[in-house]
Parts: sequence; structure tokens; C-alpha cells
Amino acid sequence: MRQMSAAFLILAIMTVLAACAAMTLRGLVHCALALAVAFAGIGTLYLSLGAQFLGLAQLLVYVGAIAVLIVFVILLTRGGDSDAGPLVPTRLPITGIVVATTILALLAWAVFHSSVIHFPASPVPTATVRELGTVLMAEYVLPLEVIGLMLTAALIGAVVVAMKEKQDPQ
Amino acid sequence: MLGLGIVKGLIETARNFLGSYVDKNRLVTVQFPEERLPVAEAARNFPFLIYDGVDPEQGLRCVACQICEKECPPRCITIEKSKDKKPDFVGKSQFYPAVFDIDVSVCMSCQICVEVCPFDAIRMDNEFELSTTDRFGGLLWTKEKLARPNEHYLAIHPTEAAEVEARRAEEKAQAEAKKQQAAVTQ
Amino acid sequence: MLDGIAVDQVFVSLKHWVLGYSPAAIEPAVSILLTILPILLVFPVLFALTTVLERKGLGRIQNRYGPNRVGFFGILQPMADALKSLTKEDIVPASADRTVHFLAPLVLLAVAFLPYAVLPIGRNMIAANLDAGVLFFFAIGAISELSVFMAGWSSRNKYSLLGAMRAVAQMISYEVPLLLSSIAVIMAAGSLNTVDIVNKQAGFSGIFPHWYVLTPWGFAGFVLFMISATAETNRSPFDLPEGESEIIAGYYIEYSGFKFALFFLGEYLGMFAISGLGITLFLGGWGAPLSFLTWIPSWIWFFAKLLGLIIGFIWVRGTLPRLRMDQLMNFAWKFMLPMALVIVVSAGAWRFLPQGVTRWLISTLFLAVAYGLLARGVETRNKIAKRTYRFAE
Amino acid sequence: MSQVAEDIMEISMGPQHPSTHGVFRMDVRLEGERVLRLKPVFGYLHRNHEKIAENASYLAAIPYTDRLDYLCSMTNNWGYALAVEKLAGLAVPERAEYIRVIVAELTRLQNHAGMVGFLLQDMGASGTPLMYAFTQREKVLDLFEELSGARMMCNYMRFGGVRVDCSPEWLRQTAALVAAFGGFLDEFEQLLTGNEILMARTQGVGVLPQELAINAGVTGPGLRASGVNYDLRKVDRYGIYERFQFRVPLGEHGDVFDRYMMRVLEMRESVKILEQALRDIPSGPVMDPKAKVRGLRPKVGEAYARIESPKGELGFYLISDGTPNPYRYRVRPPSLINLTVLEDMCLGQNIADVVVILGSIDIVMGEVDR
Repeated sequence: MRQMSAAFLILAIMTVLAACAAMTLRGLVHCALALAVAFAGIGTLYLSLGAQFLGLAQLLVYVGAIAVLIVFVILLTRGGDSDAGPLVPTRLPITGIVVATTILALLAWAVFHSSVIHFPASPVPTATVRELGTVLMAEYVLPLEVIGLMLTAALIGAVVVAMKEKQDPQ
Repeated sequence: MLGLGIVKGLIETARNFLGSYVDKNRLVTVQFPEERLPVAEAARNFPFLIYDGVDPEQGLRCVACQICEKECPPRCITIEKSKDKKPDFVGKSQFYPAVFDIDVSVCMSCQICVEVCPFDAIRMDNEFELSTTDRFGGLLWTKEKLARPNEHYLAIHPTEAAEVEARRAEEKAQAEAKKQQAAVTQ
Repeated sequence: MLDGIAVDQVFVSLKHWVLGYSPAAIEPAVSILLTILPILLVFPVLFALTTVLERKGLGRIQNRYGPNRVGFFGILQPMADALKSLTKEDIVPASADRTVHFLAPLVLLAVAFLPYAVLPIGRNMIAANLDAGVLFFFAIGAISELSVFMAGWSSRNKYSLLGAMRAVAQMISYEVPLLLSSIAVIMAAGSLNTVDIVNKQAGFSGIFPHWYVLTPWGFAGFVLFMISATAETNRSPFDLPEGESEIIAGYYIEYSGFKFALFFLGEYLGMFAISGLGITLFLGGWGAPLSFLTWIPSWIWFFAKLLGLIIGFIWVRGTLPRLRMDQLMNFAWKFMLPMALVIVVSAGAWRFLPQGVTRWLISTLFLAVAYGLLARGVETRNKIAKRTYRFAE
Repeated sequence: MSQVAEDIMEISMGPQHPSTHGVFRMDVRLEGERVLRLKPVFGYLHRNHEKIAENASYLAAIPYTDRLDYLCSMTNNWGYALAVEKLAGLAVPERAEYIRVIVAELTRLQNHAGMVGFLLQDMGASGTPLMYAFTQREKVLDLFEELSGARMMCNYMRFGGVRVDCSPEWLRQTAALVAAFGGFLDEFEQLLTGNEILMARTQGVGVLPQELAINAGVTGPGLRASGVNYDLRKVDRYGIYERFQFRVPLGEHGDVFDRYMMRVLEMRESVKILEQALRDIPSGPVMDPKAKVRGLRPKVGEAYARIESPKGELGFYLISDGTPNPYRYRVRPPSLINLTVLEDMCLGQNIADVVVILGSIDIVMGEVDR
């Protein structure tokens, strides 16, 4: 295993803690904020691994847009202040734990026995933004355009739905 | 063109910004404690009683006729007549106010008392730095605090005071003449 | 006289000189510290100066003096403000959500300081020479909305909630024109790295620099960038979230004392950061404006231009009334966004046309036609019209 | 916690709201940012003005009229003095009539300038137009202090004339101010009238239709902005207004922008009136010599006199029963009557517009609550 640098350690713990908090916190808005912290953690992890574009895109898209979107949705549907139900279904905690450990064990066995672990760590690919850009525009220009088209269609669909909703109540 | 009005507005504020450094009448702020505007001659704040000569008791012009007490809209003047009399500037013996209080917290400096006073005994002062810590006693001005020499009146309202002086001097002269004439006929 | 280069690199050499003394083990940590510390000091001091500059500037625009009692000509006014905000009682409303209420200003401040990492303040004076510097700047900018929302929501107050929703909606809708207007520059410079962008604008033809603002699409992009920057930092014509006359003070109603001052520091730092990016993208970063002025050190030019932009912000604040929420949104989506796209097209045309007058004509033509059509669109939608009045005898 | 977005939100703006001109409260029901219902609540500044005036002598009521619309004390005095002169049948000398017109038009200038300044302040312009307007207003108030002794509480007019004659020096200063006022107005308009943000915020906002304005009894610039040609200086020809050539501006749309333009154009007309009045002011007494200062006992009867105050038709209705104090003393407050249409103008508008519409009506709480 590569020697884990201090920074990586701190970031990893922070992200995991934030993710757990996102699941377990009581207030809905607290969960959303914890989720945002988890996204930011992942973003900085990418950055520490040298994947600059990916890390920044993660920060921009997930923390900047999706987290704010979630928060807005909570705000608009007035879920912000209703306290969530009891955290753990008190009736059957044992079966929950048993199922969780078996899956964990299964996964751990698969990972450690797979051939990937034994490869020597491959050199970190230095993909600068420029190369990403050229590749995106050269080989993958068709999927890019299709995705663009799809996103615009989704955008217009959302506007139409919102527009129709505004007409109905009148 | 969309942005033109906003640009014209910006030019206007720029002109004021530079103007305030250049010509004086744009920058109108007066730094109060250090610089002071000259007080307008007709400015009025709270009334004061005038006394002639040196002794405020003897020279007080007010004859306690209580017209100002009746005419004052917010009723902030309280007068108590004296029992005895004293001679006034023409020699006629008149009453004088034993007590003459103005509740300055009620007075709205409307100067109706000055208008209705037939004896030119009360005039409006233009002193405005009068803050006191004592809300009740400090704002109930007694006769002693209200009395001011005639020179003060001449100083703050020169033109108006000059007319009043002229009229009083002429009245005094008439009274003197009548007295000589009365003395001669005896 | 010290030759220009030494003075220009005085801070860089100072840092290396200090670095020499630090023991080898902690050398990387010390060098990081030495780059971060000046930023953490210089910009808050600039914030203090700007508060005085703003109040005196607004005062002079309104033909009055502005603060001149504390210190000589009011220079020490920020000290007085800082002391006041420190000694003021820090009231947290009972119904507020304490943790989020406490965290909001901290997040805002952290997010306000981060963008300075990619701003080239002087020749090789940049904290982190990221390959995708501009992308980093916008990624961090997107997080500040979260802190505004945290502040508004956690105070549990009708007005602060209304203010928070307005602020977040405004920031989101003005981020798009901000990004798009900077895309034209990135396209022309061919790189996201801020230092490359500055170097691309470094040359002089005759005495005029190769700044992007001197090209038609660059000027339009700069104007658009500055308008959306004003909106992004909730400054004057767009200071709707703290519309005093309507909803009191927007999302930071329930903050008092030092936290309130932190919000202001955050807002001003955001303003400096975005002006810094504007300088880097359009005004040639630390480049000298005229060829014979290059002997003046590079960081002086950066701060001079920053001062110029701050004066612009103050000037606009002293002149313009506030836009209403729906007008603000319409303006963003129906004027700024299409205009930004047209700028990108005009920059493209500029790139591929041969040198000389034709290039100027065609890209200006793109812009003028688009501006005419979109401006008419704004005027008809808001039913703005010049009016004449009749008089009765 | 409050319902948000599509649900209804009750907000009460005031009485400690930074932009309600004085102590005034509006209970606004909002859907998101749109106004569904607006209930004005006032009375916080009620000082029982009319009862006090009924218990005091005619002369004693004059200083109280200063405090009705405390921004235009001269026009309040004139309204009351006109009513008493009609009641007691007193004549006013020529010079006093001219001085009354001069001080009334000066009051109109400083009131309209102040109104435009406050309107822009409500729209968010951080004080710049207000400061420019107040610089001019201070100059007018200094003139009032030179003349009557007080800046805002002038107590200057008496029944049958004015209390003090104005000195030639005062007339020269007034002429200087009037000459400079045109320049100020040009600068003011250059800053504001063409401004697109101002146009976007005010055009088509708070429209007052013509018949609603007439039925609700709205008067003054608000009525003329809706296109109704009704200016008491032309209708009643009180005082000596028929000697001056001036025009009455009229709007078409009756929205906030028209009300703003009415004030600006009326200021220009007032400057014209002032120039003519200052030019042909005669010399002579300012007070009817036989009019007694104290103890005025008008004969039994009633009188209603009205003037065109900067806010609208300010009327005084007096019933005299021969005693030194009036039997009934009633003030027709233009601010209160113009305020009644506030809700009709605000329905469906945005909450940011409510403040601007209120500012465009130009109310003073002293006159609304009396």
C-alpha cells in the first residue's frame, strides 16, 4: 500500500465522518450540510491525488450546485424544521447488523483476492486540462454533443413543468 | 440606448464628487463645534425677561399683567403678582411678579408671549446649547434665571431692539414733559 | 536607484531569504506559511482601508465630509469600527439553530479567503499556480451560497429567510454570466492558468498593452463581468438581500457584534477577489498600462487596478437605486446570458479573422446588433419609455 | 417556523420600519413576494390637535398648525389664516399677499425636493439624491429662519397679513436661491429621470386609475399624475394666484414615475411663480393696522377655506359662536385622504414596490393623525 501522507489521512477521516453525519444527523438541513462537507472532502481528495480538473469539477458541480439544490428543495418543501423519526428502527437492530457485516466480509474478501491489488502502483497519469479538452473535442465530440442536447431538453422540460404548475392553481 | 441614463447619472455623481473638492458652495457641511454658522437675527428659542439698569429686581420691566400667561398656547408660564408696587421706567408705580416661571420643557418657542406683551418685558433668546441633566428642576426656569439685561436684548436683536428703545425713550420724554408741565401748573 | 527587477521581486527574495533560515525538515510548511500569511494580512488591511474609502467617497459624492474625527482625516475609523464590533454584545436568538448559526460566518470567511490562492498579485507572486486556476476560483465561489443560506436559515426569522432565498437565487443566476464572460478570455488565452492568461496580455504594440479589455469583445466581456461581479457580491444596484427599505437587513439580521463584522469582511474579501480575477482576465493582471511604465513594480499595478475597481464599486453604489427581484432575475437570464454567448461568438470571430480593421468591424458588429436587440427586449419587458407631459393652463 | 414560498406570510411593516415616513404601520399579507392584502394602521401620532384648537383662542391655534404637516408649516398657517379671514371678514394688504405666495412656493420647492429624495431613498439609492435635495431644502429653511425666526415651526402668518415684514436683503437672498434652483433641478433630473433602474422600478408600478382617484378624493400631485386637471391655485384663485402665469403639469399613467415627474415639473413651475412674485412685490404695510392681535371674536357663522398645499387640498373648517375660541375646528388632511388608496395601488404588486408606492404618495404622519 502506498505510504499514506498526513494530508490524505485527515481528508479521508473528514470525508467519512461527514458522510456518516449526513446519514445519522437529526435535522434535515444538518444532513444536507454534512453531505456538502462530504462532497467537498471528495473534491479535495481528487485534488490531493493530482487530478486537478476532476477535483475542481467535483467542487463546482457537487458542492456548488447539487448541495445548494438539495438545500433549496428542503427549504421549499418546508422539511427544514420537521424533526426526523426515530433514528434506528428499534425493533430489529440485530438482523440489520448481521446483514451489514456479511456484506462487508464478502466485499473485503473479493477486494483482497482480486488480481488488481498485486499490480505495482501504475504511474499517476498526468492529464492536464489541455489534453482533456482536446480529447473531449476530438474523439468524444459526439457523446459530448448528445449529452449537451439531453441536458437542454431536460432544462426545457423542467421549465415547461414549472410553467404548467403555475397556470393550474389560478 | 439602455445604459445611457445610468452613465449620465454616474457623470452627475462624479461632477459632485470633484465639485465638492473644487468649489465651496457645493460642500455645505459646517463642522459644528469648531465652525459655527452665524445665528439669524430673528432666530428664537426660549423667552427671557428684560430688566433695565443694573439690578434685576428693581429694573424688571414685567408688571405681572399675566396677559402672556393667558395667551400662551401650551400654558407654560406661571406668574404670581407681588403685594406691593415699585416704580417703573416712567415713574408710575406698578406691580411686579413675585414668581415668574416658564416650564421650558413645555414651551414650544412660538413667541406669542412676545407679541402680546404690552410692556416689551419679554423677548425671545437665541441661545440653543441648553441641555441639562436635571429633567424637572433644570427645565423649570425661575425669574432669576430668566432675567437678562437690556444690553443682551440690544446685542441679539439689534434692529428690533433699536425700535423698542426709540419708542421707550420717546415715551419717557413725554412723561418727563408732562411731569414738568404738571409741576409748573402747581 | 534600485533597478526595477530587485524592487519588483522584493517580496519573493524576502521569502527565499527567510526560507534559508528555516530548518530543512519543516521547510515546505514554512514556505506555505510565508505565502499564506501576507495574503491573510494584506487583504483585511485593504478591507479596513476600503471601509474608510467607501464612507468618505460616498460622503464626497453627497457633498459632505465623511468620517474625519477618528485619527487624521478619519484614517483610524476602521480601528474604531473594529473595536466597536468587538465590544458589542453577540446576541444569538433563542430559537436559532446554534451550530449552523455559529458556523455560517466561519464558512463564509474561509470561502472568501480561498480564491486568493490563484490570483497572480505580481510577477511570480502567486500562492498556488494551479493548472485550472480560473476553474478553482469559480468552484470556490459556488460554495459561498451555502454559507449565505446557512446564515439565513439558522436565524429562524422571516426577514432573514426571505433575504437568504433572494441572495442564493441572485448568486446562482449571476454566476452563469460571470462564467460565460470569462470563457471568452479563456478561449483567447487558450489556458485556464491565471499566470498564462497574464503572460498572454503582457506584450505591447506601440505603447498600448495587449490587454483583452482593449478588444471589442474584451470590453463588453469586462462590463458584463463587472456587472455580474457586483451582483455576485450583493453590492449596490443588486444589494437586494439586505434591502434595508424592504426587508431590513436580509440574511444577517440576527447577527451582532463580531460575527456581523465577519460578514462584512467576507463580503468585501469576495469583492476584492472577484475584482482581482477581473484584473487578471481583462486588465492584464500585474502588467503596466503603458510601455514606458514597466519600471514600476508589478504588484503596485495590481493593487492600483484593484483600487480603481473598488472606486468603481463605490461610485456605482453612490449613484444607482436598487433593482427589484424579478427585474434582477430577468436581467440575468434574458440580457446577460445571451449577451455573454454573443461575446463568445465575437471572440471566436476575432480569433480567426486576419489582423486589421475587418476584425474590429465584424466583432463590434456582432456586439452592437446583439446589444441593440437585447436592450430593446429589456425595455419592452419592463415597459420603460421616455415620457412627455402635457401642461394645463 | 413561518410557511415559505407558496404559502401565505403575514408581515407587519412598521411602525419601526425604516421606510414608513414617520410612525405608520402596514399589515401586509404576502404570497411569496406578491401582496395579497394591505391594512394601513395609523394613529400613533394623534395629538388631539382639533380639540386643543377648540379650547384655545384663534391666535393660539396658529403655532399648532405648524405641527400639522411639519414639513410645510407656512402653507398650513396660510390655510388657517385664510379660513379665519373668511370667517371674520378681514382684508389682507397687497405686500402681505405677495409674501404669502413667495413663502408658500418656497415651501412647495423644499417639500417636493424632500419627497423625491425620500422616494429614491426607499428605492435603495444610498442617500445621494436625498442629500442633494436636503442641501437645497436647508437653503430654503435658512430663509425661513431669517424671516420668521424658526426653520420649520415658523408661526409666521396672522389674520389679516403676516407677522413681520421681509427685509430687502431677504428678498435679494430669495432671488439668488430661486435663480440657482433651476440649475439644481437640471442636475437632479440628469441624475434621476433618465435612469433606467428608476424607470424600471417605477413605471407601471402602483397605478392609480383616474376615476378611483376622483372618487377617493385624492388631491394634489397624486391626482394630477392620474391626468385630472385640478389645482386649487387655478380653481379657487385664492390669494393673488391669478396674477401669475404658470402651468399645471398633468400625467397620463398615474403610476409612481408620473407622481415623481409631477413633483419635479411642479418645482419648475414654482420657480416661475417665485420669479414673477419677487419681481413685482410692492412696498407697504404687511399687517392690516386695525386687526387686533389678541381677543379676536369673529361673528357667529362658519367658514371653509382651502389651499393647494404641497400634499394636496388642505382645508380648514371653522364654526364660530362669537366667543374667543372656535366652536368647531376641522382640518381636511390631504395626506390621510391620499393614503386611503394605498391598498388599491399595492394589490398584486411586489413587496419592494409597497415601500416605493407609499413614498410616492408623500404622506406626513403629523397631518395624517393630527
